[in-house]
Amino acid sequence: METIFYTYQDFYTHTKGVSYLLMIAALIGIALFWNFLTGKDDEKKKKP
Amino acid sequence: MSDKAANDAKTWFTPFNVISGTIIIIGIVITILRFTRGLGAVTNLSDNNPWGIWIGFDLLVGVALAAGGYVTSAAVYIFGMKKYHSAVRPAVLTGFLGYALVVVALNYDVGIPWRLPYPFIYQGTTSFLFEVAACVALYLTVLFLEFMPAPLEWLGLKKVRELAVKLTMVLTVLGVIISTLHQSSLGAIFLIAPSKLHPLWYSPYLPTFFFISSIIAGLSMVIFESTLSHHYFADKMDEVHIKENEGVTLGFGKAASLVLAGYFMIKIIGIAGGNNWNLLGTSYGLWFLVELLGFVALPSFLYAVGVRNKDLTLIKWTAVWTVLGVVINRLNVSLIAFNWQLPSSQRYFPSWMEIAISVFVVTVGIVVFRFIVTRMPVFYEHPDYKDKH
Amino acid sequence: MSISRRKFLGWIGAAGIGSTVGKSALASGNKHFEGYPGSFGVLHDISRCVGCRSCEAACNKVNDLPVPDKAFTDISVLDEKRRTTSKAYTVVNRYDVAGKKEPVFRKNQCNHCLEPACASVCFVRAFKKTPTGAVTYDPNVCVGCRYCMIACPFEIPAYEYNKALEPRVMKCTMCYPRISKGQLPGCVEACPVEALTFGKREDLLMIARERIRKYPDRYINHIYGETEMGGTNWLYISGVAFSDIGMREDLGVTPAPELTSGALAAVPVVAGLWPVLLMGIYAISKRKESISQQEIEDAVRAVSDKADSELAQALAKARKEQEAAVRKEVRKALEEAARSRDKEDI
Amino acid sequence: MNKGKYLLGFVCILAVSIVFIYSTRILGSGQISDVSSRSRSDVIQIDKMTAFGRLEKPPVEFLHNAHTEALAKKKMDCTACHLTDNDRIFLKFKRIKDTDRIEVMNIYHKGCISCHGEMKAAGEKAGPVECDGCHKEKTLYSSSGQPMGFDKSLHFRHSEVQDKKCERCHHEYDEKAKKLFYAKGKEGTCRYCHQTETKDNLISMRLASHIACIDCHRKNLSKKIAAGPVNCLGCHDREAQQKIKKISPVPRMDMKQPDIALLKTAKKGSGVDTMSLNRMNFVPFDHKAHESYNDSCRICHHESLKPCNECHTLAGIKEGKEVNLEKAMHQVNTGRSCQGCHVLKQDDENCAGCHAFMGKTSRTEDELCLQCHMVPVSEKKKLLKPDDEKMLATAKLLSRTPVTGTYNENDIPEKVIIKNLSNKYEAVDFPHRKIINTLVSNIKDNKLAGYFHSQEGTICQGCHHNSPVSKKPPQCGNCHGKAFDEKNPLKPGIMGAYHLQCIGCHKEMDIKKPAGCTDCHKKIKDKM
Repeated sequence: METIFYTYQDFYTHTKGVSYLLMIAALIGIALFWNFLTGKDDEKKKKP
Repeated sequence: MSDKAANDAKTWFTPFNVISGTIIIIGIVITILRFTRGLGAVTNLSDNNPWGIWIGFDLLVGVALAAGGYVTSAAVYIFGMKKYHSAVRPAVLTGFLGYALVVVALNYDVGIPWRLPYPFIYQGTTSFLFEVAACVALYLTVLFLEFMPAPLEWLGLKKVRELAVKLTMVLTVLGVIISTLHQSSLGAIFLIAPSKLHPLWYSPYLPTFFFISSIIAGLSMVIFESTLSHHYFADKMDEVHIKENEGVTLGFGKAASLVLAGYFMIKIIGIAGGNNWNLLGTSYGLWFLVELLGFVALPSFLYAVGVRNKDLTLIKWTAVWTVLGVVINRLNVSLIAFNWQLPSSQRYFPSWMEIAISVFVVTVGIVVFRFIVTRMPVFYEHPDYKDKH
Repeated sequence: MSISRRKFLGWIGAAGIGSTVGKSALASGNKHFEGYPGSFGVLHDISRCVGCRSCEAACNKVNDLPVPDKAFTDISVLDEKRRTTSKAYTVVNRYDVAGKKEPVFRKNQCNHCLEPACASVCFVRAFKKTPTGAVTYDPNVCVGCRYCMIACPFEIPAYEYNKALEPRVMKCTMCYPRISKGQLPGCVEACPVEALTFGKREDLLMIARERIRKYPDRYINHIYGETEMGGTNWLYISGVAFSDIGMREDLGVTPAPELTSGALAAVPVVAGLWPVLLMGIYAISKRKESISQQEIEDAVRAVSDKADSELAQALAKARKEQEAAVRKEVRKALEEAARSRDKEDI
Repeated sequence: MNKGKYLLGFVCILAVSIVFIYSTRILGSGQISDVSSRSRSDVIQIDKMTAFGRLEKPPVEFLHNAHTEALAKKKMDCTACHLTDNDRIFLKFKRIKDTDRIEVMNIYHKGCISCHGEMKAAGEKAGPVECDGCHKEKTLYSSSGQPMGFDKSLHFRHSEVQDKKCERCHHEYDEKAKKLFYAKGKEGTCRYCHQTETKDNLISMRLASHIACIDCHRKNLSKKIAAGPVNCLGCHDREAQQKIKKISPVPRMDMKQPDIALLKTAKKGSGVDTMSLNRMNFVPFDHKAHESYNDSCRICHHESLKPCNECHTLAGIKEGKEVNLEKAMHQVNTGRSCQGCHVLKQDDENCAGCHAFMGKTSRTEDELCLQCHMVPVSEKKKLLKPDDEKMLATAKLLSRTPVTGTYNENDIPEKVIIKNLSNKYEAVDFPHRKIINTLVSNIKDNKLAGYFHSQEGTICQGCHHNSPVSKKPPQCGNCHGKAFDEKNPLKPGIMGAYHLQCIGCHKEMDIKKPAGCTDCHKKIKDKM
């Protein structure tokens, strides 16, 4: 992170690289979280 | 050529086989030419016009018209319009084939095809083409998995099929996200060249325009393609499919009409944003108006009429017209309004071989589609899997 | 526990240092990049150029490009306007400007933008802005998508369309190999009238300003490339309007990467929020479904209950009637019996 | 049927929207009107209505001559369109002055359209009668009308025929009496009073000249005596202007002006202290000679005929627009100051070869100042009497030697062999002496040049610049070496220096030969 960027291009390549990684993480994360969120719904259905 | 075609199409001499056979043979010949003599030998591309119809049509139009997949699956699985369920599989299939063919076409256009995976190694993250590449690659997989149940049913692999079906929801959501991104990114590709694209078409809203119009294309394609299927593959369909089809046509027609209206609005806003009113008076302006009024406003209106009067034929013809409109829009942005300042002598017009390859690719698509729908449960529910979704 | 906390604090500290050292790296929001300090460039004084094409010859030689069919001493080539090609990194064009008795000559080649459009759009990072100022190209990673040619506002990159195997994008490299060895770019070295001046960009700007100041009536007061497309390492001064010698003055001062940054910034946001949105819609539609499901069941139940009760009543009634009938029959039978017994007694 | 109705409706909407969009074209900005090649010298933009605020329609492009000719055919003259009042004509169309918006507009519309209509009715070729026939979006003609100058020769011819009755044209304005009167000996050029724009009752130069000239010409014409032109082309057309008779030499205009003046920092007895009277070496000025160089007094006496230092004082005052004496005399990039005018003369083909490279700057070496500032301090300790001044000035002027000097033939190397680039070509035989001789002969008849090149080393400075004058100046290679020296980025390298100097000079002097590399650099023998 300590690198100094002289051109917008370099800086931008760097930040975009990071944000792409974050995007992948976000997509997987949200899926898992959805499962966690709705995990109990089906059980309730089964009970009665 | 035709006798060759005959040899190629060994046993059955149906007109379809003969024609497609001929086209495919020509295609193969040109393919060999392109990969042995280079792009210069088969295309009219130049240093001023580096992109021809293989990008303008095969990539931009191809992707736009393959939008049916995500539109339909979103409608059915996310917006819970179960009554359109029968439309999903054909749409997903066309989507999948569409993207597959786009990738095939790219192999022709790109200088060094075997390096197509390079973007993922040397990530040029600031390029919108990177974004597109990533999405197309990912979406192709998604569509493949989405379509999986059909072949699995065909092959009778129950277990795997169950798994595939479980994934449907996730895949759909993923599919919609990815589509949103790359459909808009295809428009965003041209944001870098404000000095080359005519101001009436260049707009900071380009990505939005492309995304919205892709929805329109998707909806219209589903209608269009279902019309064709009914014409040619009616025997392959179960009564559910046939019964639901009318509903699909009406429903999608209504949706398309609405979206077109919205698209029309933002296009106008686009002109206002660039304060390009005065340009509407020019010859390019006239062409722009043809696109805007003739291929956006008009179909939106015709769809509305069709839906109000339950006039299926009108809707179907409008669908064709709309699809044509999207094609024109993509060609405008990528070829016609691009490099508009160049003297006509330096403008690009495709060579017959470029066109032939595009036709070839489309034909291949149709043939494969035909192969699949005549074998796999696309237009009908597989007996063993009735109401299992 | 305590250890982990110390660790944690350590990270914070590191981050702090990071933020102090990595000025532009971590500074957020309004950012400004000056480009590489002391990067080289070339000042093209168009008013000096005599159109001798020595630069073209030199360029062809040092980059060992294919020999053209018309010799470089052949000035008739200037009769038509040319652009850079895969066989010529630089071309000189002649312009007959209205109100000028002498024709004006202009050399055209890659301007080596401070923020190159080609680099911004290359999805394999084949183009690179080097600290020397030169924008270089790496043919070993190039896929050949030719997006760079679409993006370049100066229409410089050319393509080897007639190569089947590994065709390359061709463009001036500011003689990167030579300048990194401390030599002059080929064209600059060859120019007989010093219409091309090689040096640090900031020096070149100074020289340009000085010339304009000293000869106000020989130059128009504009240094092309100082701000165009965010600035270029190749600079131009001229005695005639740049638009008269085929240089576009409508390119604006926005660096190429900024043209797409806005849209590109939206990408991760979409990826982040779409799932939420879609899942939400999905949940809602699903809920609608289940609710309607529920209602249907209730309705059915209600109906069936009513039906049951009616049935029961009907049955009860029937049973009563039946019993009554039976009793009646029994009594009848008993009376009969009694009556017959009485008859036998008389 | 239902659908049909819908479609019809849609088509209507479509048509309307298209119409709307095309109407935006008028509002739309950036409408590039291609400047037509057709140019006339009688184009008049009728945009008088701007006086009453924004124009509703584009201004009218009026071709005056087309109308005068058309009228002439019908035996009609100016009065057909211009009102007259005791045979004084008014320039405005069918009115004396702009009253109010509606009225003026009606005058135009009635006047133009009615006449056009009548002619149309009579089946003759007539102008338009519909709105955008006159109010056109883009202009069809570019005006080639030249400003008309009343030069010395013309002035002389007029004063001749007017038998020296200056009052016929020259006048002053009496504020109290509110009328014009003639002030003998105070005649100046019209523009001293009549500015480009009309201010209250002081009419613009345009009006003044058209009224005065055309009126007079008309009268003479009507009297059937030789008269100047009355139509646009006569004065404003380039060809016509060439045809105007010139007499030379023009006899000197007599305004009691000096033949030779002594330019001083301040006028004696003008209330300024003696200190500022004695600021600077005085300059003897050949007023008579300069009269002959220029076409009108206004070139130097741009505001009035007063001496320079009355308005341009040492410190500068309001009357002189705060332009102080130094500026007034030395400002470059203007024809008004002494040095400015002299520097402009350097653009002459014979001078530009050397001077183009020196840049236009008022700063020169100190000894050059003394070329003009000749009258040294010692001689103006005492305030001089006018006659003595004149004598002194005359003496100084006569002492000047306006002849270009140079070293004598055999001190000037005949050839210089230039061996740089000998790797590519034969060495260059540079005809050094020939060149100098040409330069000298080019300017030998030029008094100004002669005066400033009288020193023998001066002419050499054209190439041997940035080094002191001497018989043996340093050669090019002594200063110019390797190119792009970071320490001295402004100095060209040796090759650049040679080519820039030679080619540049030849270009400036418009010398066609030698052209191309091999006219100077012979191909190496063995290569041939």
